[in-house]
Amino acid sequence: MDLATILQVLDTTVRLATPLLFACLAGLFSERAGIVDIGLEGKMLAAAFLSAAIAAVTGSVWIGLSAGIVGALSMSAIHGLASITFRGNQLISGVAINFLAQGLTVVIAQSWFNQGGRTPALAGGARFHSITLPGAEALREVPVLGPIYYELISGHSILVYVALLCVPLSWWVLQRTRFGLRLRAVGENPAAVDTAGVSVERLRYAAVMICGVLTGFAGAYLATGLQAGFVRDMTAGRGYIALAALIFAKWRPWAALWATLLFGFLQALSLRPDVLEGVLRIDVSSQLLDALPYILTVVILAGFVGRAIPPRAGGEPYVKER
Amino acid sequence: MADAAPAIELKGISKSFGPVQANKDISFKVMPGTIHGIIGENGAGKSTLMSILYGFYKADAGEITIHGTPIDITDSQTAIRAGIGMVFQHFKLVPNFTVLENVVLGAEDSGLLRPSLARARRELKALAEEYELNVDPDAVVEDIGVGMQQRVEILKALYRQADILILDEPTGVLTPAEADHLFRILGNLKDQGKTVILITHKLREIMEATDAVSVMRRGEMIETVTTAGTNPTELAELMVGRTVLLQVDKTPATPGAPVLQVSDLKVEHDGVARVKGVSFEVRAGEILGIAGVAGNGQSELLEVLGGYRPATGRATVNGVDLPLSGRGADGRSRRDAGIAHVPEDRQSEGLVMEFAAWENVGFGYHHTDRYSRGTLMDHAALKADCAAKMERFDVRPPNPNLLAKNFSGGNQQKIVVAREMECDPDLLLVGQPTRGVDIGAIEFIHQQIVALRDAGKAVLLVSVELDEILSLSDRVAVMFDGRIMGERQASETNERELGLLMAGITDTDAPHSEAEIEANLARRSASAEKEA
Amino acid sequence: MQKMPQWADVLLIPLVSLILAAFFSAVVILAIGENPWEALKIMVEGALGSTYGWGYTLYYATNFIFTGLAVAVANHAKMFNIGGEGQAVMGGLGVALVCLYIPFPHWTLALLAAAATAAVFGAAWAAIPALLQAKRGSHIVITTIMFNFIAASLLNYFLIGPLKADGMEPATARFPEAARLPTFQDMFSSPDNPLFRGAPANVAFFVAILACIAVWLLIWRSRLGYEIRSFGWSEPAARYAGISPVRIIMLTMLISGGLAGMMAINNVMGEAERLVLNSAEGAGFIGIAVALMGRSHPLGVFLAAVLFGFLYQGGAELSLWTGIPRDMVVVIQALVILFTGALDNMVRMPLERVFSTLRRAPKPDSKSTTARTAE
Amino acid sequence: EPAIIYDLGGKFDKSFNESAFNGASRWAEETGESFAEVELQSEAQREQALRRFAEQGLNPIVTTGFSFASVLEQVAPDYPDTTFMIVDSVVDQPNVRSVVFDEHTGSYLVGVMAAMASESHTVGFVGGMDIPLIRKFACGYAQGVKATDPEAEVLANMVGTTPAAWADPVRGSELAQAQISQGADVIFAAAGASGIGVLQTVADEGVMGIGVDSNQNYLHPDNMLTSMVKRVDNSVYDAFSAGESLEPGVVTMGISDEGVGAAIDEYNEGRVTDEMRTALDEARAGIEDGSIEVHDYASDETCDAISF
Ligand SMILES: Nc1ncnc2c1ncn2[C@@H]1O[C@H](COP(=O)(O)OP(=O)(O)OP(=O)(O)O)[C@@H](O)[C@H]1O
Ligand SMILES: Nc1ncnc2c1ncn2[C@@H]1O[C@H](COP(=O)(O)OP(=O)(O)OP(=O)(O)O)[C@@H](O)[C@H]1O
Ligand SMILES: [Mg+2]
Ligand SMILES: [Mg+2]
Repeated sequence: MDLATILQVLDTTVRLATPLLFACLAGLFSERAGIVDIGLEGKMLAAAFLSAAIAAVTGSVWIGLSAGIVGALSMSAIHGLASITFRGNQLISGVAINFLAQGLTVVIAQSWFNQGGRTPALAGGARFHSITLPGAEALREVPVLGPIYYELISGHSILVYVALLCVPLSWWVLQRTRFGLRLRAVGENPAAVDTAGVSVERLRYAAVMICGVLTGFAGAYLATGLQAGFVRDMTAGRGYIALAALIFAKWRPWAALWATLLFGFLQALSLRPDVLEGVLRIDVSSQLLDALPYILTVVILAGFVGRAIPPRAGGEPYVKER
Repeated sequence: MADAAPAIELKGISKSFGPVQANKDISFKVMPGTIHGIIGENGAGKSTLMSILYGFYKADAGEITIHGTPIDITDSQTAIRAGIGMVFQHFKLVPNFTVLENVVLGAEDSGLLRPSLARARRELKALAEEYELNVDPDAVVEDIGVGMQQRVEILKALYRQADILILDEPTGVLTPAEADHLFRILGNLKDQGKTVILITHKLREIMEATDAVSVMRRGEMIETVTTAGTNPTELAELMVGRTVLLQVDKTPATPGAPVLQVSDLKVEHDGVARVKGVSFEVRAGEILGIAGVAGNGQSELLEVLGGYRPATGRATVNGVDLPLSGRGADGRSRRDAGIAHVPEDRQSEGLVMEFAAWENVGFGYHHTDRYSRGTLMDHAALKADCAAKMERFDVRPPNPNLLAKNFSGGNQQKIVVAREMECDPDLLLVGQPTRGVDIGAIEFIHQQIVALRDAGKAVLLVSVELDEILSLSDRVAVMFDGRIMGERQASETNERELGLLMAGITDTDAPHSEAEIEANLARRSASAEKEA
Repeated sequence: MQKMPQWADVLLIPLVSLILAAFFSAVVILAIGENPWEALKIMVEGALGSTYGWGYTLYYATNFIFTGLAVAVANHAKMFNIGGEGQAVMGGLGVALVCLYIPFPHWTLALLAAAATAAVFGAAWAAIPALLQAKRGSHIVITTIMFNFIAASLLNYFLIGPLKADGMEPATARFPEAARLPTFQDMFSSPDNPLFRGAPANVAFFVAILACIAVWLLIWRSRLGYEIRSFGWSEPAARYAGISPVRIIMLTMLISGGLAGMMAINNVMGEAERLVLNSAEGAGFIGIAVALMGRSHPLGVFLAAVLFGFLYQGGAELSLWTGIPRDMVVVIQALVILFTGALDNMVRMPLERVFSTLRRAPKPDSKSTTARTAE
Repeated sequence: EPAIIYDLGGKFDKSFNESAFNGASRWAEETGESFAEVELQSEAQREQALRRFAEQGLNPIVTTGFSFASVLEQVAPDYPDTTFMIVDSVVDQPNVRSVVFDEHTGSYLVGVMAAMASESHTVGFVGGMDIPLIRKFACGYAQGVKATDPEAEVLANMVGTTPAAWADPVRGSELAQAQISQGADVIFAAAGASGIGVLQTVADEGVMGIGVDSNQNYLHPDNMLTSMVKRVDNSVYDAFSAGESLEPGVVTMGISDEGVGAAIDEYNEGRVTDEMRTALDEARAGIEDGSIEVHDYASDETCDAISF
């Protein structure tokens, strides 16, 4: 296997990992605050649709991105209302949001654009294009490092870099700020936060809203970065994979980066039967190929990752008076 | 001082939880610069009243006046600003945070943590010196003992410049040494002009530490008296509404054949030796008390004998070997071998809190013919049995259908004790039988344990309450750092001697200073941490 | 601690929640220019207005009962089994193998054998995640998600390979006549009184009801159920009582997977009479909603499953006779889940207040403090 | 009144359902009449929709997709007065019209073009879900490529093995990337809505794409080589036009009746060289007169030109 192939696989890894990373960090904020979120999929889908729809209408991807975030935020608001204000079951609320987004996006897309639940294809300023980092062209010819910089590091859409930046930022917010301290506390023992004179509800809403913003990025990246428009169900289970990555990462930002990169890498591998066959020297059927990332995940999980202990107050509404 | 405005004045406070009225029209005053005790049975409404004062619950009716100013306490923030601090019965700490993080939580100076943490570190040092409240600011809360956790709670309040400090059953989980230390701290606080409210079930503490005491019963405030003008017997009567025996009444033991024999038992957990080879025996018709500061291996010992922690070494019951690991080392086999077990933690181990009382009454024995027919459970038998046990053990309310979590602590404990004693065991393991339980229930539980002994059963009692150990046991063994430091006849020893053994000092006849004891204890916790 | 009468809790609240869901659905239907009142009429008429409608409603309900029970049983041990989908797929594989390769003299035998095999296949598919959870602490949520994907690939492998029948379609051959389960039409219809015409509801519905009863017995009456529930509420307590966590996790997940697998006797054996790709069609996920809405109680699961059966069949009629797109049906389902499942406190809280002011009456004696009993 | 029942993919699947819908809509527009339609949501609804429409007196009733074959086999005899039509499969009943397409020959044609357009001698194929029908496309395509340029390499990938594979443009896009990085400069996408992703990437990377089912040349006017059109729309249009007098029987739509073919229109005519046109004509003639035999994967589920 040559460097170019490796770089190509890693390049795919980065692209496929990016939406997972956004969604994983989104889930991280929510779950660290004690709100379990299996509705990541739905929020991403809502954001993917709205970002593409508004970008198509306005021609500006930035307005589209904002709209996507608003879409995910409104799903978050429903989740917050159900699980914080009305202390409902967070899992049911998540399931409902997934269905709601799945149905509503297509119904609205059809009534707006009449293109079979798709948005028009985006072009020009209505989508994110890959950007070339400074010096990439110049360094391209440098052996080994040149191609790595040019192919792998440079040449992604801006949202990829935003996602990568979100990792240290999330870590910093969680570990180094007052807000992060309180947020982590509210996911472990909300009563401690409450008796310290801080509103549990406000904190949890804030977390759920951050989750909305990040899933907004995830969805917008799918529809306006990776793709040039929205297609029904285009998240294709990535919300669930992000959830798995979150557990894998034991709810920590840096680990989330590695976990999503790993998932991205496994998926990238499954796109390259030629590479696999070259390395393994066996014929892989398309079914095995398709299942491979999932099988490897289970193997890695069982073999190398220990018990994952979720935030203690996760999934439970905060109720003082029973 | 008498004519100063009361630090706290409550007027007509009422609070219901659904149909349960926890506080009924309560009015009372606390004078500034005093330590004010509150006593009452389990479920009398003490915690609820204090939680209202702290803004955790909102009262349905009533007024609160702090230092003469009426204020509307809507949340804990208001209470904190009014200078109120509270240490809850169940600590409100974030277990995986450090001490420092717990202290600054909610009282940070700015958006960034570092400066807040730095300031807190300085202040903590100052407070530690001022009030003898030493804690390692960088220790993670779940790794430190309950005594330390409590200091963290107190530090939290002081860091927020509390002027009125409420402590809800602070000594329930403390060793005598820790409790003494706490009362010295409270004394210091009082000397600084602060006001302290102390809820406790221990009348001795009320008598020693408080200036005035209020008695609650069934949601009502019965009376407030000055401590100097009352005595324990009177208080107990006010509280329970009948005369209570404050001393265990028992005859000398007549030990028979050895029932439990343990030799060279060792326990390791996460690579740390917790029990380092203990040997002892318990005979039929005697109570062996195991004393020791919490965390010296007693809990692990009980769990091993109870069947849910692996160990090496040897243990026999009536001459039959108990498997200590692998197959057969489980709670069920232990019960089949005639061992009953009242665990230290009734809420997470002894009971399933979401089960009704009748379901809990067969817990652990659910596989026996008594409670199951074939693969099905015999609900009728369980319910009948539960009703009978509730009657015999005076569980209140005697309603088998009530969920375990809806009983008060004392009554929960009675359910566990009833279950474990009524199955006619050869050996009873008891851990912390009266933690957080009111005096009426303590009296009752102690009587039951003694009755079991008198019926010729062997009892192994683990407790951090020296009082309890001394009054209940026939023989006392003291554990320190995973080893038994010495064994004494209960009638021939005293608190001082046991206290020295608990600190790992075996030459109990020589004089020892308090500093030396503390140093020894500190060394042990330091070495334990290093091992971990 | 009852804050309101039982009937209000089990009837009034779901009713009000459903009305809210219907209201918001109506808003969306209006927004896309259709008539909500007509839509409601078609749904109710189409799903409940005839034996034919019931025949479809109960057919779907049967699927959801199995997957709902599967999730519910696991819930009692605090295991979140998201893998019902994959387990149902594998159950289908088991049913297909049995029906295709064993010649049965009578459908009763075929049903018994198929049900058993489906259960074994479903259980086997749950066994690996269960074992990994019990022994390695691998989170059951991840592993069951992964196993859903793996099952789909495996099914694809069999259906375009070893089990594929002639023709373009990746599907098995039709099962032999002897493995055909009687439908409601076969059972209840007579020439002069045609009932359930063409509807796919079949004897599997009664198996599902039996499964509800069996699960009720298991959870609330059996010793194993007692152990499962105590383990679910408190693992330390279970250890103290000598209940082995490994054993409980394994047994619970095997039972759960078995139930999910048994769904195949309804959709694969009873309806399609052959195995097709994607045979579970998301019923495993609907099962999550059904179990949660049914509060993990078999009766609740049954009712929630029938509600979803109604939504599916009513939705199908909507698609057939109006211009309302099928995605609108998904929206309606979402709103029902949202209001009856997640937002039910929004209805409960004000109603509780109404009831407590209504009977600010005498002493809260021991009777009124009687909390819910274990059932 | 005629009726049409779409398969689970839905009428906007960017594939044959959508094509069928277009045919039906064209008929409705031209005649001003209306038709009944339904998009299925579950397997159980196949039989339900067929029976309900038949009982309602709708005639003819068109079903799209091979998945209806098994059900139609059973339902059709119950409604002898209704004529049914099935696309993509054969149902041997007296009142059923079965319309099948020679996807392999159509694919062969675009394969010929791909081989000629490719400069790298490497071309790609991205299928949706791994099912025999898609393999049939791939196999025909590969034969066309190999026949034209024996040196050429054909890279083939499937998006997945579940129905989600029809709607995952992101994965389609990455597969295209992977093929491009392996040197492919013409990629044939037969992947429903996932194909949107494939063609988008093809356009972004400046190579050439081939659309499927309907004419997709307009999607990326600068980068489409052609589209392998499969005129399901025409067959539906014809069926609706025939109305109740629709003839039963098996109808095979192939190259000669323009049932399948390579689309050339204003968007791609610049890229179709004269040699290509000649080659296409030769291939067409050869297939028609039997001198070129294109192997049909579905006939024996094997393919020499490519392995799966
Ligand atoms: N969070 C709650 N929800 C519902 N009811 C409660 C709650 N907390 C307390 N109660 C009720 O209030 C009554 C008083 O409880 P409280 O905790 O104040 O008693 P207590 O005097 O502190 O008892 P203990 O000595 O056991 O700590 C109880 O009998 C109970 O019925
Ligand atoms: N849901 C409830 N319904 C009725 N009473 C309740 C409920 N929850 C708690 N209680 C009551 O609250 C009181 C205090 O409960 P809490 O949880 O503080 O335990 P506790 O009695 O203080 O036990 P411990 O002393 O072990 O802490 C108990 O007397 C109990 O009767
Ligand atoms: Mg209390
Ligand atoms: Mg208490």
